[in-house]
Amino acid sequence: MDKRDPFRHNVLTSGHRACSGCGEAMAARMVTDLIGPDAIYVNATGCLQVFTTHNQQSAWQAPWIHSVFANAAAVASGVEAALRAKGKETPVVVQAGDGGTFDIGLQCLSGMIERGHDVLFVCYDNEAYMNTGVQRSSSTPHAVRTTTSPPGRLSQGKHHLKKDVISIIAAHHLPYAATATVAYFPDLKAKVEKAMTIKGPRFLHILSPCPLGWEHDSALSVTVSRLAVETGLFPLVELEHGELTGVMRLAAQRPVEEYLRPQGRFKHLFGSKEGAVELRHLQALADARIRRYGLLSADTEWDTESVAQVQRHGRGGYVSAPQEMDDER
Amino acid sequence: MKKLLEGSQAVAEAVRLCRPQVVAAYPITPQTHIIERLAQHVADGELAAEFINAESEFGAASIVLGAVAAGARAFTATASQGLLLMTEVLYNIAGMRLPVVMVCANRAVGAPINIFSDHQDSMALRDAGWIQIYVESNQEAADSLIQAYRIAEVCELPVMVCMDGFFLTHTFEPVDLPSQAMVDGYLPAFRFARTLDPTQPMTLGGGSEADNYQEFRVAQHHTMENAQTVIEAFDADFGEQFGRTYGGLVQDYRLAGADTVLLGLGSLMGAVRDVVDRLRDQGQAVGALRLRCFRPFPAQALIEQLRAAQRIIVLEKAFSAGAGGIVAIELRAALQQAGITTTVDSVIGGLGGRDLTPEVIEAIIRGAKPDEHEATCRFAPDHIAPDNINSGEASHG
Amino acid sequence: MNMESKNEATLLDIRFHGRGGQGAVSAAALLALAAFDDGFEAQAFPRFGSERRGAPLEAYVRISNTAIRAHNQVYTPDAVVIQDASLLRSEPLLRGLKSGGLIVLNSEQPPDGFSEEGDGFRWLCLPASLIGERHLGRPLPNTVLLGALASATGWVSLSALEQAVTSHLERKGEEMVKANIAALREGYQFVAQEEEVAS
Amino acid sequence: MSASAKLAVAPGSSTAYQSGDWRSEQPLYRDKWPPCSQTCPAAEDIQAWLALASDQQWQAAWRTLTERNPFPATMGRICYHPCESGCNRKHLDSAVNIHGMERYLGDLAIAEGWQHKLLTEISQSQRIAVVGAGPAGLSCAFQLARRGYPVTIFDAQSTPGGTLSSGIPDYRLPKSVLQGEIDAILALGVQLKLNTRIGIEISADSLREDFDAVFLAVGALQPRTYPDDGYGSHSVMSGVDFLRRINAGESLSLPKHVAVIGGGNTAIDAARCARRLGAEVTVVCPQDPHGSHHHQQGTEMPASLREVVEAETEGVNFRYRAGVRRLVRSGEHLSGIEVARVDQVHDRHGHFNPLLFEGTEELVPAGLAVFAIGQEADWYGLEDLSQAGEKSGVWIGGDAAGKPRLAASAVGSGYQAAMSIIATLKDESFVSDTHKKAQIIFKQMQLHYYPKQPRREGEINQQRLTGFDEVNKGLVDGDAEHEAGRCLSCGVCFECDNCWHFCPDAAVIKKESGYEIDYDYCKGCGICAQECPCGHIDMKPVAE
Repeated sequence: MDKRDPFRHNVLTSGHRACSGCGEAMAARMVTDLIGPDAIYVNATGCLQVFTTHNQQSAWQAPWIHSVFANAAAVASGVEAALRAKGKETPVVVQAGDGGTFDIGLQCLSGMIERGHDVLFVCYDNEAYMNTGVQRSSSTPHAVRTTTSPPGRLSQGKHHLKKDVISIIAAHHLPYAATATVAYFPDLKAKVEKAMTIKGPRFLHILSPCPLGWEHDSALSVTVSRLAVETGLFPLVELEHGELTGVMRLAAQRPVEEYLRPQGRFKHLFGSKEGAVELRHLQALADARIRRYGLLSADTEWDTESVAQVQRHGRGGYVSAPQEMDDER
Repeated sequence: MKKLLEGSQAVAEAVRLCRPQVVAAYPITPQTHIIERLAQHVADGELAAEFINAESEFGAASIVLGAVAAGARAFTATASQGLLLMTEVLYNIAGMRLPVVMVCANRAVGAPINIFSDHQDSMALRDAGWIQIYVESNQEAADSLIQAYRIAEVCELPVMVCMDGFFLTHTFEPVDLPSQAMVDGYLPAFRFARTLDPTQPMTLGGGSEADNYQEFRVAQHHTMENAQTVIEAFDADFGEQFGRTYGGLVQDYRLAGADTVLLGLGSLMGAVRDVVDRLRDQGQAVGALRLRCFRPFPAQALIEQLRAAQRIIVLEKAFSAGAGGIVAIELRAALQQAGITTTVDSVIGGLGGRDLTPEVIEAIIRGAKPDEHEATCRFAPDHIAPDNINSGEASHG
Repeated sequence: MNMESKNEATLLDIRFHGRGGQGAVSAAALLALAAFDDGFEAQAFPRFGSERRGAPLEAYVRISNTAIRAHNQVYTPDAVVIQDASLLRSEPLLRGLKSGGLIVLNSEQPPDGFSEEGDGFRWLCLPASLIGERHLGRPLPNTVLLGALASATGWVSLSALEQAVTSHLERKGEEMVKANIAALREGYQFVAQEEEVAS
Repeated sequence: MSASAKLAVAPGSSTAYQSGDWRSEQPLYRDKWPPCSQTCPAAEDIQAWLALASDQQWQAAWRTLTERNPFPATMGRICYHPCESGCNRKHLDSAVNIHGMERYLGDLAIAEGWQHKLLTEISQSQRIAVVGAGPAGLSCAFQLARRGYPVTIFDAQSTPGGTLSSGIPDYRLPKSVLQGEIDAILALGVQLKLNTRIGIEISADSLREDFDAVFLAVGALQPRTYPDDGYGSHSVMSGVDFLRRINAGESLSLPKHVAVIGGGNTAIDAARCARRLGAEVTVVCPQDPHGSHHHQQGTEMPASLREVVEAETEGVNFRYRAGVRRLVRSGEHLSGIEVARVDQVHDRHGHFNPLLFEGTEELVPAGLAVFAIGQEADWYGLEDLSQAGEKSGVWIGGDAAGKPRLAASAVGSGYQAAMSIIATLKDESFVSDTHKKAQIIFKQMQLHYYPKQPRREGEINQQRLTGFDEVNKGLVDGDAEHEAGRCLSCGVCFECDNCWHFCPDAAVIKKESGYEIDYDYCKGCGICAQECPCGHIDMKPVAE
């Protein structure tokens, strides 16, 4: 076991094969360190599974299982049922990408929630099938270029809109569903910790930028995820039993162009008449989401400026750092 | 006009030439480049087809089922885990006798998960009722895809064109793509009687009871068996029009006077041909036989070609756990039925993308002593470095 | 060894080494395209694990004057093209290289632990990334390395390589093609000058 | 099953793979010298002591500050804080109140009685003489004494402090504060010989024999000559004398109108003292006011804007670009000054020599004219000593070494002299480090990560004109650590955890203090450098 860092567990440790600057590796590291090693992790097929279990090596330092692409939620249901039968309390956590959650895995996820399994399902959304080389998924935003929604003479990238999965999940009236992203670690931490206190099915949808697929500089993965929220394109919300109970207010609304410019997947929209139409469309989508969730008017404790502010000696790391774990376990 | 094309590109161009009207796409390495290429053609107006991004392979197979049932020529491609996820729908398509054509970019099956090439996926679907054609090169893949539509639409049976992942899908090789006019000449427009059409409303896929269910299967089986003649005929016809044939069901290589014959399928046969040439140059009576059409199983054709052989080796990249080499077992049954007692040496190798190099193939042909516990079959050694071919022991590179 | 002079079946194996996202796969494809244009039989294919930016990967090219039927990896290359010199430290790039084989290395000189003389190989070192950056604005070594390989071996003609680059990069626009052709030529000349200096 | 085919794979076994091999750039943690320290004439490591203060480690903060400046309570009051003009925080909301914090620490030290520590137990044999107990001399003595050198300071005046005590009025610098900090220096065993003028009580030569090195820091107390037209000092005097007599406690009775001639801080101090003594005061200033746009280079009045504003608030009148034509007499007494419009402030050689316009004369009523037009060093008795040069063991520093500047510059020059003296005595080389170039600007930082907070100021004593009590009260306790916390810690890690949270490869290891990059695994993505609020991390290409 790797115990180089005395202040966190490194449940997802070093040596994995994620691309340099991977938002999903970052998000998964944050979530699994917040939950800790005393949990059972069930992964769907996808980038996270591939780059952490390359050829008989594992970057996981907790019980971890992968079956196939579509069934993570069902496998987790089985794990949770077994634990319940054996009277054990170990938390069960599913990790899947957007394809494994929105598309191929939605059916099993819906079943898991409907049956009320005590499982936290975490979706790391990099908005396309990245492991197979950037193909379109239902989570890919409107007008984005992927290899299966290519711009061409007759098209400006993806024709359809990004599937509003958080609303679909919330319609199951589950105890807790929230969206988060890597730029705002304190917000993500609060939501993971809140989710871990709740019994029953819970859902976390975490935007995880992908330098390979989004074609932005590897150093900008955090900056880009911040801009996604500050432009209103990716609202940070909390829904409990189907009702909106929390929203991250925008300190200021930034134009979507600021978010699109650094990303090659939107490059085809700049410099053509048809592209300009889609730019206006994306701005309209952002404005609509801001109005729908009241992102500029909500009187909440945090806003996009105060939430990620730093202080000397940090704002707290992880629930129980390793040295409190007894070593002979 | 001959061009150097990646296998996936060659197949995508062949699909385009067959004028499909609905393409269902779901990404899975190593077939993704095929649907990516088709997506670009549709986006650029070079292919008038509905390009549907399915939410899973289960969805993709269901989409092409619906499309063909509604009277449109359709196409999809998948591999490994995706093919297995389609299983229920593939049996359904065959049972409904729908002329669906699909490419399977052969890839190992998890667990453990592995993206590289072997035949475990399509072999697992051998009983689904699909015609299965295994190709050796990108040229054959493109040509067989065109033949497949004609075979499917005449036999009213689904056809699966199996090409090795990476070894073919990602390899650039010379391919002669026929013109649209030539393909239109060979492959008539899509016609299929049993479609969903308000002008003659019919119920498809309805219920059946004990008194008539078996008859469905009997008909399906006879059509599959007769398909052998269709497959041979359409390959010969392709030869006349395009100048290239692939032996129909099986393709022999230097069998005349051969006492040892190696039977195999897919792209590994290229290296086998090179090894046969080298051993023949050394005066050894060795030949090869490529199994092109695995379903329907061409028992007669195999028996004719193998009757004279004293030693038969079957090299396969898949096997049935607890039973051994699938083709080997079926070949043994066919030979026994025909009263031929030649033993069949079943060798399994190349699993999970392992490279069957000429040196390994030569060691297999020379008949390295099978280990004791390998009664049913033996496994090929790992990579053998070129300089110690004679010693035959594997050096783990 | 020049192709034309040989009569019986000559098969050349070339192995490319690079990292995900550096274009090793397209470099192999371009070389095969050029050889094909020159009238030879050619084959190119990659061998990569996960498609990760930065992860080491290989690609293989075979050039022959008879049909290429086998689809095996290259174990005894006649030449090795190394796009990222740092790989030499961590991966066995020269395994199986035929004696007298050619090494085209994207670096001024071999990294420590390797030397140009004494190991029976022919080293051809050039700062391909720097040259590439001058033409393409980004340190892309591929076309420069291909030019160098072509002029050092004569296995493919410069015009065939130019044709391959043009058709391969058509979709990327005129100026991208021109820049790559310029980089290709500089790689080609680099070796030519080196020859004069050496001889 | 062969070794590499495992149904259950060991946890963390990926660490066997060195993904660090992928990178082409690598992050480096590197402290950078901030702009505040660059502009500080005493080259204080401001970021360092503010960091300790924000952790409420007050004494440690005071010790770090006094490394370079033993007068925090004094400087915190009188220094015109160029450090704050350099502060990067002004690009976020407003500069950190650095001088307020400096004063807070100084006052705390005096109140708590903190003592300076010797840097070494061993005492050196070479003895050093310091001429002048002003900020430069005391600073030099301080640095030498801490390093074990026996120092003797000689000063002609009867009280130590030089211009700090004679030239700065109590409402800006209470005597008790200055004395407190001087005592702390003397407590290191520095000998102080007051009322001792070199050339009179002691000869310059005896200085050279008895001491291994001499530091001349006599300051610039000699007022420039001014036209007194035979009036006694009751009608015309220099600014230096006016302030020295007030600061010595003499009760001067002033006429109804007082005119102060000059544009520097001495003129403003004189004017504000005269106001406190009940006079109507007009400052006749040859230069332009601050911020006047039409002035050529360098013709702005040298006094600090803050002081001019405070003077105006206290009712002082200003007459700009005005020069004295002549003194107007009524009987034995001065009744006013005839002033005229100044055309050129400097003459052809660049010297201060205002040229007046004919026909623009007007009368400024004044019973007393205070000429505060600059001071020079008084080298009486030290003429040949001042030419000897460092080669022969004589150093010169503070205002005496050139144009009079801030007190903090004198402190800085005292430090450099001490280091140069020690180096020479030890026969080592020495390079001065004043104005080390700043290595971090706000553009290299991520200001949005810092919470906006208002700048805390000390209260203002409203009854300011009733006497000489301090006008600006210092920061109160709660405000101090808050204000210290506003420091952005430019270029220096303050352990905010950003790099640690955001590293996708767990290659940033958190230590007891600070972080360490595990280069076995770092892929060089650059996220840590991009998201470091204070620009402490640089990306460097990996050597080929």
